[in-house]
Amino acid sequence: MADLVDTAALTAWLREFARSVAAQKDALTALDAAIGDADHGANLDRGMTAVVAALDAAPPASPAALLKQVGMTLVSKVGGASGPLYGTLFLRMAGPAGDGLDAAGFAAALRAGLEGVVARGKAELGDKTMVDALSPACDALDAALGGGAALPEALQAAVAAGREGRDATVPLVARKGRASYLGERSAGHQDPGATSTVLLLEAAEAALTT
Amino acid sequence: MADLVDTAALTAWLREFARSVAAQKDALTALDAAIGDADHGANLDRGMTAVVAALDAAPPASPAALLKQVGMTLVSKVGGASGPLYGTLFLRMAGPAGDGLDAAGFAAALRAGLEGVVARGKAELGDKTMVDALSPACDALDAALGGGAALPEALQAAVAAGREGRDATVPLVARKGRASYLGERSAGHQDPGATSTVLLLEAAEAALTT
Amino acid sequence: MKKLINDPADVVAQALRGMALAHPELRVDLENRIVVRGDAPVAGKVGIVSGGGAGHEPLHGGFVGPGMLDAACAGEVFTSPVPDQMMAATQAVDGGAGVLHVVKNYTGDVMNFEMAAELVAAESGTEVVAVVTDDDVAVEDSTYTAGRRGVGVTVLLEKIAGAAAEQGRPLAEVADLARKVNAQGRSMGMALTSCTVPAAGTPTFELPEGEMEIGVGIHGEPGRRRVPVAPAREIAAMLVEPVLADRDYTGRQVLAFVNGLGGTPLIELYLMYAEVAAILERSGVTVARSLVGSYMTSLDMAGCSLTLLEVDDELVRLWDAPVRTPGLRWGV
Amino acid sequence: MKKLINDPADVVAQALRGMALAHPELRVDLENRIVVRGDAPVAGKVGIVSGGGAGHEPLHGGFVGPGMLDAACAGEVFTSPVPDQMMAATQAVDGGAGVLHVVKNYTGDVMNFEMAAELVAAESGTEVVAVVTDDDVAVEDSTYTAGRRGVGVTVLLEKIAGAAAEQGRPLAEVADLARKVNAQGRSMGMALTSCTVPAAGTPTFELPEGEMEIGVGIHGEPGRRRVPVAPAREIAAMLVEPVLADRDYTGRQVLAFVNGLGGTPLIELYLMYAEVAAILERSGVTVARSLVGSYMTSLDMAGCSLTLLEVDDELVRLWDAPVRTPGLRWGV
Ligand SMILES: Nc1ncnc2c1ncn2[C@@H]1O[C@H](COP(=O)(O)OP(=O)(O)O)[C@@H](O)[C@H]1O
Ligand SMILES: Nc1ncnc2c1ncn2[C@@H]1O[C@H](COP(=O)(O)OP(=O)(O)O)[C@@H](O)[C@H]1O
Ligand SMILES: [Mg+2]
Ligand SMILES: [Mg+2]
Ligand SMILES: [Mg+2]
Ligand SMILES: [Mg+2]
Repeated sequence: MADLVDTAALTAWLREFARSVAAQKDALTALDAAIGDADHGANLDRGMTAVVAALDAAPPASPAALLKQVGMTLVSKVGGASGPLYGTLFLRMAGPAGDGLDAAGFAAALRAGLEGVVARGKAELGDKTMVDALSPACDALDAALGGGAALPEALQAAVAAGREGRDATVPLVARKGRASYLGERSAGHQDPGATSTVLLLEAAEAALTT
Repeated sequence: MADLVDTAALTAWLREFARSVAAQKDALTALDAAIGDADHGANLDRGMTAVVAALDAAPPASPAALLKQVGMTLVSKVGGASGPLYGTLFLRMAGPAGDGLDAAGFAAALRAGLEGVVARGKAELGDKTMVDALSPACDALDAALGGGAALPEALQAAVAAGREGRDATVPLVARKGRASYLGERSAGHQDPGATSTVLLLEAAEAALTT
Repeated sequence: MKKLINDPADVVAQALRGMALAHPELRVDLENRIVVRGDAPVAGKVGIVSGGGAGHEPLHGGFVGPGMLDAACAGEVFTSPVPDQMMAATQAVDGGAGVLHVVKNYTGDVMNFEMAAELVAAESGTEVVAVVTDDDVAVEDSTYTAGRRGVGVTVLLEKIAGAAAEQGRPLAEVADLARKVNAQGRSMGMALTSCTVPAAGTPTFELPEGEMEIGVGIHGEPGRRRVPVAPAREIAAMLVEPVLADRDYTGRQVLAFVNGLGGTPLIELYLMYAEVAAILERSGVTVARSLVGSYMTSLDMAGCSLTLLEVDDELVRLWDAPVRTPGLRWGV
Repeated sequence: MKKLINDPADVVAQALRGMALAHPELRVDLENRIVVRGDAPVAGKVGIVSGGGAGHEPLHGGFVGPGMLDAACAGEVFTSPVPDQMMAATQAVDGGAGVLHVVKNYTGDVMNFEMAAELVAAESGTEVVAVVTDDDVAVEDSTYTAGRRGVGVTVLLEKIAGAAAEQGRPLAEVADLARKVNAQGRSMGMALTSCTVPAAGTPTFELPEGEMEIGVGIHGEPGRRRVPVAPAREIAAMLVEPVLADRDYTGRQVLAFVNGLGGTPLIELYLMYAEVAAILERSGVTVARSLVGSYMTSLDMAGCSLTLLEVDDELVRLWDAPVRTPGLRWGV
């Protein structure tokens, strides 16, 4: 069944995410320069390069093993805020993953990842963080699948919702992360983490729907 | 006799020197900036201002007392190289001064001052220092007086010789003082100390010949 | 960018190598980028581990040694270290009495230390307590935000907690003392120039000749406001006043800490301290102890920060207690 | 000019006031601008006095205390102090065993210390011996010139002579040791940026982005040559090679001292030290001891200097001996 997200599919997803992070590295860093410390692109690129290297070195046997390996790699290679956050996202996804995910299972795993990010970072919707992109994406994914859509269309909806959430961070005053030190001065800038989260969703749409 | 250099005459000489140092302060400092550390004008001005203040506060009773006071004031207020050098010059002049100098006595005192500067700084003619102005001036002064000239003409000859010596420092490579650290790079610049020494001689001509 | 470095991407490891060579009394794990006290673990003593992004030297690695930290983890420049490093450091200093994590309040540092603590808990029985410093009054506080940044008080806390641990006090007591130090300390910083992160190669922010940034962070985070450069006397007031406004030290005994940010020489720091001390005296604040120097830098940033810590006899005794580290050394 | 100062003409006195407040264990005579060890004169101990222009902090005032200097005289920025100050300092530390004057080889410093010694001789029976440091290999030497500048070795000499004096050794021995340290030490410095003298208000020399000055003096005197900015590895070679060319330390034990000039942070100095140590190892020079930090600055100049001192067991013992000063402190 086309909707089964197996090890190969997840590998493709993460390779695609790594590719687009590398491509968007400078753009992400530029966003972070405006309201943070100009390293988000470098941080994620360092992490995803290591993730791909690990996938090449030892292709994991199961989706759970793969997601765990990805999470641990990010945690131990990235540092900063995004290391624990993206690391936790994948570590939590590993739980439900087992040795294969159907569409609903993938949505559930992604939501588990979101919950992990929130538990770790204590950010709420509107705090101008990656949660502002990931949370609406999870909702859209669930809604679409609940409405009978197949994974491809559902991921399309998730990407659209994620982009909306990302764009909505622009006017916000940051309440979490470095940007929060700027207070009012953080408004008018797009959040780097929400931006990289959209890249993750776009990578899923590209890799999991073919 | 017009040629007696008494306390009043010496006082006039030093007040005139203080005035011209103040007027030439920036020019002297500019010369020192090129091959030294840009403080010769400030150093001498600080010293001569203190000298004049001391003369005002307690007019010395004798030429010897005056020259000693001037020397001690310069030594304790100027610092750097020029403090001990100009200070020694006046302290050594005090010896022969007693309570009045005739023309020959003044010339002898100035030479004693020169010898003090040389003993203190170990500079030889051609080392690109104040000695290059002071030494030929002393020679010219002795020669003129020896040839029967009165103090006024003799001082004129001393000033002329001093100016020649000062101008001759331009092409020299410094062998003493900060400028010596520049090696060859010190050539092509006029020595600040030789320049201030000419001011001292010109002040004598102006003050002691009226 | 003018710096004494080789590859801008490899500054931290190379500087650590130099530190290892210059301080044979310390154990420097270049692999994990942790600096460990030579005789660690000290049996029966609470271990104290700190760490954070590099670029603040001597903090933290320069404060490792008897009477202060047992280990420090170095991240990339201005980037929090990772849990693996903190785990390795925690295990290296676990003398059986538990380990205190001293964490500056930055999202990345806090989360990485949290994960490290969870991993330690999962893998070993080592008891870990974390204390977070957040003394920077330049950031307005609120429970809805990431809160204040941890700055100068971290140095004082590491010294005082280190002295308590050296005395053999239990983890709970050492942690309480550390929290007390953070609670009683406030800081405010200012920059005359921006720092330049090696990997970036250009100044983090533009600060024209004639302007300075008040309330700047130690990573070059923008401050409260930008004003024309002023005499040290007025700058001192711009640092002391917000600190006193945030916490009233009137009639109290304090430790006054004037810290250089990396590009400012000692002669200026002493001059600043004279101005700070004068204001404190006028304000009825008694200086019991002082510290003047560059102890928590922001790479090559020119500027300084002021930290006030209310002290009682116990804190003064602990401050005066022997310490032997590259950065702070006395009484040994 | 961006500095933490008030009136540019009154930096030294105000910084001294801050130092006095920060170091109650020292006696700071603001009138004479001298810093004196709190318990001076120490009966029966040789007194050690140094001094020079300000702008090199912690040198010299920061090295006053048990095990190092008994007193230091501060001149205006980069201008030698005057004999009155040196006399006052000499009298303040005369414990009956004579006084050693440590003088950096600059015409002004040498002549003012000479006059001070003459005045002391004229006024009292105090025996004074002067030792002049001239370790800067950047200046080519000759008996016809003012000779080499005294730089980094001065710090090491003050520590080692101070230790010998603390042991109660007689003046002649302490002076011989001091001369030995100077004879066995060589230094070379480099600048990434110029310093700015407060009274001048503008950089002493122009050093465009992308260029550095090799062989610079601690007052911003121009060096041997100006070259494009290079990696730390190459800069280290540009400092070590002329030192080894001037004095062959091969097969010898040395104290290696990497000194910051004021505007360069510790992280860069440690990185530089790693490069220096690597070259020394390749050159067969054994590092017995090291010192890395900003101990002899040139106001806010960015850059560093390297000093090598050949040591034997006695010099190492004296280096390791207890010292308690604001700038250097250990073993106490
Ligand atoms: N508490 C938090 N919860 C969720 N996301 C956060 C939180 N703090 C920061 N972030 C995300 O992390 C991003 C910054 O990541 P990065 O620049 O790599 O780390 P750092 O801020 O440590 O330099 C922000 O743009 C934001 O989206
Ligand atoms: N050894 C010396 N003998 C004679 N004159 C000297 C000597 N060294 C320096 N000078 C004179 O001193 C002048 C510099 O004086 P100044 O700038 O006031 O002192 P410093 O060099 O300490 O800053 C030089 O221009 C030179 O004429
Ligand atoms: Mg960032
Ligand atoms: Mg000069
Ligand atoms: Mg970061
Ligand atoms: Mg001078």
